[in-house]
Amino acid sequence: MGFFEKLRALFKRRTAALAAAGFSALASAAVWAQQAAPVTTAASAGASAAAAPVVSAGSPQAISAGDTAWLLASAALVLLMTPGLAFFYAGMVRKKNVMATIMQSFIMIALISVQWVIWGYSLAFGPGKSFLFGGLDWLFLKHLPDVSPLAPTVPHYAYMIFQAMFAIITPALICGAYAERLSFKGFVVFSLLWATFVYDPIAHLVWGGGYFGSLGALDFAGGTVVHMSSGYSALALALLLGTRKGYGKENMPPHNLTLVLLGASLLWFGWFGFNAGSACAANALACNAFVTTNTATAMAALMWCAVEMVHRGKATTLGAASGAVAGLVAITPACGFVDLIGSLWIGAIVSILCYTAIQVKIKLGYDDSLDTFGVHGVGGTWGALATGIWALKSINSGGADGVLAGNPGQFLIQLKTVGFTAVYSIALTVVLYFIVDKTVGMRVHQKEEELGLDLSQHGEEGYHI
Amino acid sequence: MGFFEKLRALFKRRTAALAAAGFSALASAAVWAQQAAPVTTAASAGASAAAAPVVSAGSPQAISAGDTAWLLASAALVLLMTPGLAFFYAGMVRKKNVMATIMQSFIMIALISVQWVIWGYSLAFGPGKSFLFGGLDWLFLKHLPDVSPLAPTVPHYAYMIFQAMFAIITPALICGAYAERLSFKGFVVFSLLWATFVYDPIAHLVWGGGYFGSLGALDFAGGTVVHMSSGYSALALALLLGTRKGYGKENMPPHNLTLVLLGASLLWFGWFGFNAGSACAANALACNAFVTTNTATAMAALMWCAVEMVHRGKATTLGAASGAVAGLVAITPACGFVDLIGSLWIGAIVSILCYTAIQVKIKLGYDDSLDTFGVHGVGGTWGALATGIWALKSINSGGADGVLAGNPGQFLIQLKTVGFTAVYSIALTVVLYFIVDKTVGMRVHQKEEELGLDLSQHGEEGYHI
Amino acid sequence: MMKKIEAIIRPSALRAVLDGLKAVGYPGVTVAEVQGHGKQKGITESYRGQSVEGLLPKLVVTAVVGDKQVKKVVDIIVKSARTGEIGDGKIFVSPVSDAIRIRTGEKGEKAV
Amino acid sequence: MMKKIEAIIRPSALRAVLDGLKAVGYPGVTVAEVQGHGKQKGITESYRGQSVEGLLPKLVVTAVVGDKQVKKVVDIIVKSARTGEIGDGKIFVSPVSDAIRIRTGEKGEKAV
Repeated sequence: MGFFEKLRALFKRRTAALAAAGFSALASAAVWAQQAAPVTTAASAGASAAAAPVVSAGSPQAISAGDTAWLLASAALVLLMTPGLAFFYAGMVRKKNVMATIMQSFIMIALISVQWVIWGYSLAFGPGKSFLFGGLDWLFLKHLPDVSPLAPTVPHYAYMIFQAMFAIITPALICGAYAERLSFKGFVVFSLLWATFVYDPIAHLVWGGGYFGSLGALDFAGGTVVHMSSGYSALALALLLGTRKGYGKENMPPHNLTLVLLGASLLWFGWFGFNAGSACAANALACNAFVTTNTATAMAALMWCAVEMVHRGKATTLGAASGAVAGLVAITPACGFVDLIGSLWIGAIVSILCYTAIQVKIKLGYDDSLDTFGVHGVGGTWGALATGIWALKSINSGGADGVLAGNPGQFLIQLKTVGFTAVYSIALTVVLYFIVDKTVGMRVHQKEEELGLDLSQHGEEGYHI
Repeated sequence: MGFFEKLRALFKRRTAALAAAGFSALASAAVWAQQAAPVTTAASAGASAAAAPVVSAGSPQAISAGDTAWLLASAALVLLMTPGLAFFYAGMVRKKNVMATIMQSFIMIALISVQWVIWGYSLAFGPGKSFLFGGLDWLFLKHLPDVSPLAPTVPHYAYMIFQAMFAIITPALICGAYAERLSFKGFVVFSLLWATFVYDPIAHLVWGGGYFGSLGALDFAGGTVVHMSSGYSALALALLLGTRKGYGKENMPPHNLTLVLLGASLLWFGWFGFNAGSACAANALACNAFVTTNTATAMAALMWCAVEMVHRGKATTLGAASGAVAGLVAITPACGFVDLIGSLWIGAIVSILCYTAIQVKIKLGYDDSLDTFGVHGVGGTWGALATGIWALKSINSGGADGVLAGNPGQFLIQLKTVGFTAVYSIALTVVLYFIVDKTVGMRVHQKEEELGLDLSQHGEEGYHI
Repeated sequence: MMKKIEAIIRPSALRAVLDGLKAVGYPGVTVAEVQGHGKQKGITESYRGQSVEGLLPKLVVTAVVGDKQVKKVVDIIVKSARTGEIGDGKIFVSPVSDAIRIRTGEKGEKAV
Repeated sequence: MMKKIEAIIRPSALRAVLDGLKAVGYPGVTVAEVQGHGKQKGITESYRGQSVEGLLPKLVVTAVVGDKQVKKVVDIIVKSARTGEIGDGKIFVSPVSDAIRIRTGEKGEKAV
């Protein structure tokens, strides 16, 4: 606790400095961006490159019913991940906060669905050329071309709504860090600002034609954009908010592990849309992503159980579920760039890293309540770096070779993206935290926290006699 | 309660008159139908028109693997909506009725799946030319052409089983009105009769080549066929059955809100198949339906929360879930005819209407236990009318323009369909209620109701020590 | 002196009992879910054909009150929870030797 | 006079206890789920490596009977619930000053 309290105090004092650092990082990145301009669109990666290795001006491809079918099915699958997350998280909190925790995910679907069609998609994927944003040309989805160059064989709406589902789940992931203590109003305002000023820019930078895409950073389905952005923001929020009342003194076991396992199962199911759907086509690359996703996830669940057996003597269901989620996180950026062997390694190692990170958290005493940083931050970082290790151009011609295929340069590009995403996410989260805290307020009063968020924030209870 | 008791008494006395009125409405409709005969097949709308604007005799289209993949995936998605409904409803009842409520949806999948392949599909979509039914030519799916003209790019079985899922969920929706007090036997017999004499005819009239389709009524995915038919039947049943024992005197809070949110999430997920699948093809229209569905749902969930904030001071998770379902209902007939802006308005307004309807119900004292009429009846009516307001031929060339695009006539067509559907559904429900009540019996005995349907109807309990 | 009143009631009677108790000075109450049977038997349930002897869901409403209030509280509960059918439940009254309010440390009847 | 018998038992002993009680005139019983530990400690659980001191699931079976039946009922419960291992539970007997059957208003031993 001592360490953590000091860190927290430091954090609060150093806000301005940190934010400044974040912005200066931005500024210098902007300079690189201009230097890097010549390579733009040459090897842009991720969902885009994956989907459209052969896209070049002048030869429009026909809409494919098969690709459209798969992308719509994938969008539906990804939508279901957010309720999956709701149950995964809600089972881990205490009974008095079960509905508030579900609500933080469920209402995010509503909130960001509307944000995305009004301004989010335009900011992230619009045709503007500013460093952080795609501009406002596509507000209310006006002036949308029939197809996106990032997914040339499907109607633009299919790609737009598929991306909407990513924008929804990312801020919902952060809920794990502030579970059981955030006011509903603060949550809504913070999430809306975060989606706009953290998610949308990072999506623009990596996928939407921005700097890191141009640099050749590989992120097939969102290791940096989704998991690192939410994971590092979660760390910052956990430090800023402080621990839950009674943390370390009261028992806070998961109130309903069946909900946790239900949620983990829906996540695994929906993640096939997330990863294999990111090929934006029903092709061999989608199949590769599907298989690497399933394999890494399975390997990570096994490995988490093995680590528990060594460390505590017993494997747990919460561990199996946590390992599965960690595996899903880690394979996300890599699934369309690595082969089967790579996915086995990525899955096996991520559980060791995440399990260790969580033990360190317990020692340090900060309260990332449901381990968003421990799983998504750490797992996302590992996945992004691992992509730079195991990537193979033979798997994805729109991608690049990694370290093991003799291209250490890719690792440096991944490292740069990882570093920027972490710094930017933390810096902006600190700024947004203070803005929201000073206006509508972030944390509930002690009495409300004691009573539980279900009653204090929503006036309802999860379970009734 | 006074008002309601009077209404109920009136209802019971006036049965014969009402049924007669219903049938005379039918008879006069039959006359219109003949007058309208020349326009038949010119502008038939809904799923059919949407899917096949260019269908005309003589030019068979090839089967599309992409369209087939999407329609099969959609059929699976729609199947999952009925278990979704089971959990949505079951979480709202008292613990002693949780399994009986799940059963009312779950066994419906079994019951109507069999009804549909034996006679339901033939009655609704068969080639016969009678006013109410498509005839018996396709009993046991014999003599089915290779493709349906309503979905010319997929095997007929894909269209047939997709439609089966609609036939399943519609009678299950009514369960919300008679929750916690219907005998299992009465439920089974009533549902089978209702599917045959209410659902199948209305599906025939609107989609299966019947009168309202010919008239140009727009119902993309079932605002009248699914939600109004079930919603108005629910109202009639709630009035006929009377209130649950203890209604208004005992507390009857939802016994498990996590189940409600699970159900709402599965409904949102599955509804993409329901609405975007109704394009019967993986094309731009399906993408439009997908996006308008998601947007209206999101907007409605936000708006329900906003209304609650104004009215009660706090937003609730039950409200968010209810708003989402109301939004899904309202956008259902419109999703393939309106644009993004239309979907935002439809979603925003439906929550205000449904929330108000439920407050009125509480004042009047009738017991539509889980608000099937308040959500599906009111929301379905709004959606059907709103389609006549915001429809755009530019979105769907097989559709029509609505009021805002300068075609007020469409609104009148919608109004006619709405009126007929409401009157027909109520009249037939009254008739079927008396038939079933006098034979196998509808409502359980007071002691069975007190004990709970799980023990009295099924001899089991949902939760055990 | 004080008595503990434990009323085993039908779940459906809860609202009426609580409303009734408001009228007699709103004593502190706790409500617990239990399963049970009275002199009448339980109910036989069946899971995949296997019989299980079930118990019926009941609530126990507990209140501790001063001796002078016992009759009034018991009467209210009886009146509120009675349907006249078998299964209405029972009320047990038992002596309580002391009561302490945790917040203040007050003891005895002042604490209830 | 009457006594309340509260038996804290293993969940696995419930059926045997209920069956045993049938043999002594089938008194009304209520069963409640609780968690607890006796003189022995609870059990340590682990969630993502974090230890939580857990309690063991137990049931409380409560019956109120006439004084003369107390010994018989207690003996039956002991016999039915005993495994001989630590954690078999305990039985507490306490005085009940009155009992009321809600349906009829009958009082005292007639009501139990």
